[in-house]
Amino acid sequence: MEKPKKIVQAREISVSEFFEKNRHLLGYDNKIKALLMVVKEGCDNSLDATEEARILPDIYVKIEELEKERYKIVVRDNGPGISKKQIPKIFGKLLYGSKFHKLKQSRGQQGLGISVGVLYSQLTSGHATEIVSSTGDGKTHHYRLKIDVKRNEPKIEESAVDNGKEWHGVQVSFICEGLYREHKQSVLEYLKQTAISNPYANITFDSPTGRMEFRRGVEELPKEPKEIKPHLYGVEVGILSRMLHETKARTILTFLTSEFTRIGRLTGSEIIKKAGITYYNEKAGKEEPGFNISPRKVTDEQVANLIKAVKEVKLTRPPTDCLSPLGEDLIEKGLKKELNPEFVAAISRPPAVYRGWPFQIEVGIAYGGSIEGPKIMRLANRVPLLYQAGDCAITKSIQAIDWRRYGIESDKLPTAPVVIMIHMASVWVPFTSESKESIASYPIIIKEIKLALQECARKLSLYLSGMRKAQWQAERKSIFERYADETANAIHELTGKPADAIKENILKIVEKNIKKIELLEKREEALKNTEAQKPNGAAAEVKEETAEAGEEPPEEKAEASKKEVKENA
Amino acid sequence: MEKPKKIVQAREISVSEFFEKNRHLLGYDNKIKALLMVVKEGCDNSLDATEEARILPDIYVKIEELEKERYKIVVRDNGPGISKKQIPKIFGKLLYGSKFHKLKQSRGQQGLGISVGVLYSQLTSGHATEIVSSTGDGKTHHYRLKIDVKRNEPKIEESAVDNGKEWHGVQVSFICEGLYREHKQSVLEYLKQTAISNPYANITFDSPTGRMEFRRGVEELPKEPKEIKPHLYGVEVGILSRMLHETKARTILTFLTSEFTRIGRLTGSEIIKKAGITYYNEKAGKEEPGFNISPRKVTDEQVANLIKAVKEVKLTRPPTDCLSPLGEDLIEKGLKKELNPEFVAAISRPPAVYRGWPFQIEVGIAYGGSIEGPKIMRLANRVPLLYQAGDCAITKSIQAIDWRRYGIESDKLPTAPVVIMIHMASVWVPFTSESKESIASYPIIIKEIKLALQECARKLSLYLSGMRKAQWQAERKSIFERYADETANAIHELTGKPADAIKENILKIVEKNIKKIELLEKREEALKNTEAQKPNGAAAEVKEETAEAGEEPPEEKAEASKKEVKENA
Amino acid sequence: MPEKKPKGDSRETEKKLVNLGNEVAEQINKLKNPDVTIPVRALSNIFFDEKSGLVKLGQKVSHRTYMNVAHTRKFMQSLMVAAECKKIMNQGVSTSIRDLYYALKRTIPGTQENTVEDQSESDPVIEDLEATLNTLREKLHLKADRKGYVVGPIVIRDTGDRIDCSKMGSSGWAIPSNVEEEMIKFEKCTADFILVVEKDAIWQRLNEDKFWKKHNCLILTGKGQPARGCRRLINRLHKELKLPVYVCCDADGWGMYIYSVIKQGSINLSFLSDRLGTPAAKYIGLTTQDVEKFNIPKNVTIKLNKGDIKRVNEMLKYVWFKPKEWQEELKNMLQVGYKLELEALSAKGIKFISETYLPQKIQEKDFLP
Amino acid sequence: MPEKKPKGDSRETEKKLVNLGNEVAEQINKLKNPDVTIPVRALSNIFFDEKSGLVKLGQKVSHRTYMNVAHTRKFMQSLMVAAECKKIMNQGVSTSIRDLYYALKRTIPGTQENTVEDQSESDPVIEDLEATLNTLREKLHLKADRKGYVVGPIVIRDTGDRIDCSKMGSSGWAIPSNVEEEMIKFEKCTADFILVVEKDAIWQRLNEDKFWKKHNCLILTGKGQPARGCRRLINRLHKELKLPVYVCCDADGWGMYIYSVIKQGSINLSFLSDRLGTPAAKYIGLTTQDVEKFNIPKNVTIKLNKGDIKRVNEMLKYVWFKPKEWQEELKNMLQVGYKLELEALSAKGIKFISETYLPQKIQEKDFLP
Repeated sequence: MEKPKKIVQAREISVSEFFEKNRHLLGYDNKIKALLMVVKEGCDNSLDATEEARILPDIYVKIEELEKERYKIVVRDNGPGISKKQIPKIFGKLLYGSKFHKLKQSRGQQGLGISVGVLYSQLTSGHATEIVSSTGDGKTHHYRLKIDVKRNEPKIEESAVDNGKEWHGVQVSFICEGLYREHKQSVLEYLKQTAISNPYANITFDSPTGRMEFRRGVEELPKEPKEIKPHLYGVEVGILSRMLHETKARTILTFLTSEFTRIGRLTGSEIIKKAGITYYNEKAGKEEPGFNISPRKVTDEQVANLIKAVKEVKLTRPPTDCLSPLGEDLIEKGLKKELNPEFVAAISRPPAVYRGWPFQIEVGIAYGGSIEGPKIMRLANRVPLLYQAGDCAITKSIQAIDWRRYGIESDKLPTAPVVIMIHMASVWVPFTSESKESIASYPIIIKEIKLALQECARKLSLYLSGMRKAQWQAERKSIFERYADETANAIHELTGKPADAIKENILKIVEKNIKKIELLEKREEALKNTEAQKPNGAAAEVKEETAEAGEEPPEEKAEASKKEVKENA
Repeated sequence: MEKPKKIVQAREISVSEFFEKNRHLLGYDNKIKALLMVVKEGCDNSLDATEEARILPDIYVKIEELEKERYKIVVRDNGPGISKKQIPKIFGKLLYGSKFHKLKQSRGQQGLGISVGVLYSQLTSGHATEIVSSTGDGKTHHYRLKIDVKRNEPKIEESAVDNGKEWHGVQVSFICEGLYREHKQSVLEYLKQTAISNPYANITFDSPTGRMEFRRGVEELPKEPKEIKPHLYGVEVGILSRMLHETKARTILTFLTSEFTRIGRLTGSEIIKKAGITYYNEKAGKEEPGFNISPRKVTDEQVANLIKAVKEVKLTRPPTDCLSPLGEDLIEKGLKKELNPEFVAAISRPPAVYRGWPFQIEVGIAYGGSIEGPKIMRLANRVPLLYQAGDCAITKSIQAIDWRRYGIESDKLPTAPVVIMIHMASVWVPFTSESKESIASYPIIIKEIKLALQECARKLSLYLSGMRKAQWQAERKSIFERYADETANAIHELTGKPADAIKENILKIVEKNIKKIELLEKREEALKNTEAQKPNGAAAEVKEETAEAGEEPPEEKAEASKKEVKENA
Repeated sequence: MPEKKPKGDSRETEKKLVNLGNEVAEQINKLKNPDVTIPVRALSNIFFDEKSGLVKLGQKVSHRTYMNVAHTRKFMQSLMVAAECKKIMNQGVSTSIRDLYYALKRTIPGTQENTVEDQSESDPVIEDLEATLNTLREKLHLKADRKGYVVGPIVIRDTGDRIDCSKMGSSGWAIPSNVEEEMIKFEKCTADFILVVEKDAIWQRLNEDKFWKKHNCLILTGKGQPARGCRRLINRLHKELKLPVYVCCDADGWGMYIYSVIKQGSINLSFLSDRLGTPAAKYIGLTTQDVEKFNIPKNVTIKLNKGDIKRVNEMLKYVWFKPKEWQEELKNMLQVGYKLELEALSAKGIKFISETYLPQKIQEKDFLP
Repeated sequence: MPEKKPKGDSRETEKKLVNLGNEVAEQINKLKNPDVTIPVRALSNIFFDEKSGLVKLGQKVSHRTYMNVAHTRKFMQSLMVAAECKKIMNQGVSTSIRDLYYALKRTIPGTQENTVEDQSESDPVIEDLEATLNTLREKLHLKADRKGYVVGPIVIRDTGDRIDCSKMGSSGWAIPSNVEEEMIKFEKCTADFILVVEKDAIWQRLNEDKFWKKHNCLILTGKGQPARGCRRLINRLHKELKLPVYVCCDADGWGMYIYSVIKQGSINLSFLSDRLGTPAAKYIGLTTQDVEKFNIPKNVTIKLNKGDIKRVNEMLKYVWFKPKEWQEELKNMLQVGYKLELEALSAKGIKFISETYLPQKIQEKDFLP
């Protein structure tokens, strides 16, 4: 037998090393986009922090060109600040964050954003990042730090404290390579859209081309999202198994009711029974449901059975106070404030669930006025998504709507002067890639977006047809009057009767009849509307395509059945 | 002043946790694709291992449906095996691998592939993965293991050794959720394309629908790729700075010549001079170039200057023995073996460089015969890419070619019965996402692909026009003969002369003249070809578009200047 | 210009116009929404009257009212056309429908709109008026296009001029657009029958060969689809002189359609079928069955295309092609899969049609009904 | 059928055909690639002969040879057309070009191909033959389409029949396709000039108003673009009877093109300009300048579209529109941005054209050259 020559030799790779080599995965694929990413991560963190602390956000952003393709970027907020101890890890370590293990809606999720900005800066400029922070206790902390890539740990180059300043918040300054542009995928566009979707924020932007200010439009923050426990539906075998080993609960039943949301003792017992988990009750001399078995003693097979049992039991939707939608009012105000449109409509859908995560879709449509071309604004947890529109569930949903049915010109996407803003709020937004630029096409997500779009489109359609109707009525009257002259002349020529008298009479006939006609029309329309609305809407809304071959749509069915149940956990 | 309510609390996230939650980033977005990903990672590893050990690969793949949507997957090879000590880490730890820190062409790169398969299995089925391996020393190691997600470490559930078997290689068995299909993005298609691009491999596939065998077509492995050092062009500030601190070299000059490829003492000195790194020679009483300064003493500013200096110096291309292209011969054999076409052409481009990494483009075109529809096969380091064709540099390049100019029917993409295979070999393939399905659109990559496609298309075009020409010559003779009869009759009617004699003479004239015409044509064509080739080719090839707004094409210019230089390092 | 009172027939037509005006004026006077009743000329109101053998208009009418936004403009135009016709008649002249269009066209004050935008707007209004008043446009002093020639032993008097159609050289007598009795009178005719040929080239061939002399007949061509004047002339010649009518067309859907229009009238002008159709007409040829009968070479036939096949299948269902001879011919056409034109007979020799084909057909009375 | 020898003029034409056959036969006999010389009829070989005022064919010739794959089929067809014409002439008959097409059509043995596939293949071959032999198709016994009518004080003899064009009622004398002297002779004419009108509707209007009687003229219409017969008739009437020719067309590119064809001949038949063109013709109207002159309402004008503007700009460059009057008119058309049709004059009253417009134009000699 032939003897092989070599044997694989391997070693560990740090996550910093990995992303240093793969920074395009995080959105740093070119110099223009890199600037956007750094600003975006900074602003997202600032908005998250201020909102969580219930402070109306004042955000300051500055981009300064130091030399060709080298920029200084500053992002400052009036948030709660970061404690001295946490600063190095938050900025100097990848995959370190406050939001990953929580089920709560926020802009950041992975603990990857701002530290990758630090990594990118040191990689392209060699410079450390400067952080200034105060929690409002009178002390202000200054840091200059880099990341030790091999170990994925912060490397502090300088730190200092000064006292007595009446300020709280965070200011971060990066020096990095980049290219400043103002096209539709730029920092400027990101800030514009952010101002629309966060109308309670003040944003000041010192760009290389001058200062821009986006003024606060409302004085109230949206409601604060609550942290929630996971929902049992959508939990997978491996995770459940791990949770069983880590729980502090003493019995399976208490494990289910305490670790998951919306599981009461009734539902919990039902699941255990359906899963066939029993113990031999010697007193009774028979097998009985194993409600009190220790979580650590559940076998792999029983875990699998639990998962199957969950699918057979009707579960209540997860609570939705973990979500913080913008709300229809805020959406309308945001759109009005920045776009000055002629018409605005907004819809917040009720929360829905994909893979056990609650989410909520909101849509705003602004039409006419100062709006010129059509534009689509995609938002995830209030963050504008500027790249990879083609892959996104939002784009696919918009394309699936027959806009012309609503009287809106379109060629797959609308071509009328309309801005469509779609917001997905969720404790966990399923992005298609780590650069967080497009939402994965789960059927239930597409369905929700389409329902919201259709409702908004109907509102716009009513507005447009009302406009058209008023125009039409005026037009109609003028038609009747317009032809009176020639008609009267012709009758005169045929009969010799005076043309003036004939014309006068025709105009009288017009006045008399036009009122009758309008009344009749109103009655007919009312009748038509009540008939048409139901079957029409339903037919269009239920139709749905799976976005890619082989994608499983399990949530949809579960969703439907869950809607029918009410249970108090 | 208002006092903020909360302060950020954060903690570390393990890379396993991260990818557990984000498995769609690694290609596991649906059940059909999950099966493909597991098989692919297994086969890629097997092919890498056998080739590295210079063994002709025998790969066995089995997919067995255990119950609805639950499968057992087995991948076995005849490679060198993995040592007992390495097995747990390679399969039970994410970001652990042999290839990340090496600059050498291989299928796997990140140390993420196979261990994510293990993670996916335990997550969806709760089952551990079974590994059997022997290095050929008579001992066979058996492992059953999972991943401890919180710590990103292997969790061994069972291990054993048995003796005396004459076998070396690795066999991995997964149990996981999935869905088996045989469409164009399936396991079957992946194996078909793998058989074409690795014609020296024997592949046996036991699928749920029966056994398929892809026989070896050639008995020789491609040449073995060499490991190389990084190329100075494309190294960024942060990396250079880190390397300076870690090197064992005592002076900057030896640092440059020993840590980088193709830097001789001459070039190294030039770079240092251009960077303005000097020391004060007290003896000479003046500033002199700091060739001997310790790498650790280089300041941040000097690092930046070094990077700038590199751009001003002409560097030789990196060595290309780190690449292992398939070669034109192997491509043609692979295409012929599996497709039975009427015509095949292949081109291996000379190596080129993007961001300092060498890469090489190869294209094969197969036409007619048993080929039915048009098909594009994208390969990166011999691995078929089945998803995300739209984003891929390869697709964009194909669309940028005017196929009709080459006589190939097309509508953006070719519509003729043609299979186009494009292979990118590189020490580091720039994928657009971690699921490794599409190649990033660097201008130099697109340019190279287009050049290769054009050359192949020209060959096919010559073949097609030759075919057409032969047809045409036969057609022409028949035209001259076809009209003789009626012409003779008409002359007869006009003149009264016998039609038969006239017709006979016309046919004589045809015979006499047709030979003259063909000779003349050949001479003309030869003349035309030599004239046309140059300007035509150049014009079409140089034209290039950047794929996305804002993408910088720095390599292109560098590339052009580098081509002119010869230097021996 | 002093108005000349129209005489006789014209006076009657003028009265109809004035009545229309009076009706409308009266409604307006009562402040009623004015309304003109118009026979529906759509296919739904057309039927084949088996008794007369004519395509006729049914009883359905539509109401064109002023207070319907889809009608108002047409309402005005109808009255304008009526008024203009009256004016022309009073002047004792006639005019073309294009002239009428221009005469009506003016800009409505205060708008960018014209009373009529182009001729395709005024032409249907004229047809509506003909149907409403049950009159001919010729009687409204409107001239249609003219086409077609006649040769043969007939003497005609046209506005006083005597025209002998057997002495018209190579060109024949050109059929005017108005052949009503007030214009055209038949003074003398010795012919035995009328031969109507679809194409002028065939007419010229037959005239050159003096076919009409040899066979004592009138030869008439409408140069393709015959104009109203030509159809009306056939109708009058048949009715007044009792001459049999034989029609000779291409063996294709178009040729057979022309035959059906000459015989039964057309859908579009169904309200005039009495005056334009000649149900006694017979079809002398060409048929696809003639290919075998006369041994015509196959290469001068033309393959049926999809449109042809669809057309023939429609024709199979028409009432007026229901006679079994026509069903046979149409089915034969589908079966052999070709059509052919009259000129195809030239493949058998230039004079084949006049010396062999037509004489044989006439002698054997080999006609389709 | 016994061959009748053609006489006179026909004999000469037949000789040309036989010569063509002999030339080709001789080349073939010498095993030379046979070659027929044909005058180039493309624009590149057309020039405006200022002296005669005619569009004429230049000296360029092309060679149609058998051993050129692009020519072979046409070469065969040319000889087939020549042979067929000889046959027809020998029979003493004439035929239409459509008949000729059918007479030539047959399937080439062993192929699916026909000698001619459709008429658009044989028609240009006929024109080539006319040019090559320097003869008229009428002399080859081929008939073109016929169109057009004449009315007025002229007596014509057509193949023996005497036709008085002042006694032709409402229809006038229809112009036959062949008006060569062997067919048509002018017996008596008392007219002072010829008025050629583009449209039949205008012709009918003028005939109804007896314009020709009042102004002692012939009125002739070609019904749009005049056919060869009509153009040849104008040419002969002018040449032989010395009558001035006034042309009346629409004020648009098409109308002015029709005028130019009547006057200078056409590009396509430039080799026949001598016989078809009448350089002495003058343009009586309509012009856009008439709109102001006669106070024609603007709403009956038609806005120039892009194609019109392009066309007028081309016309500005043609040699035959170089006279300053034409340049003025064309520039005026561009400037006012509209065109208009003769019917537009009806907006001023039905008889405006016959009672005001034309009389005034003629009296003031308000012509364009």
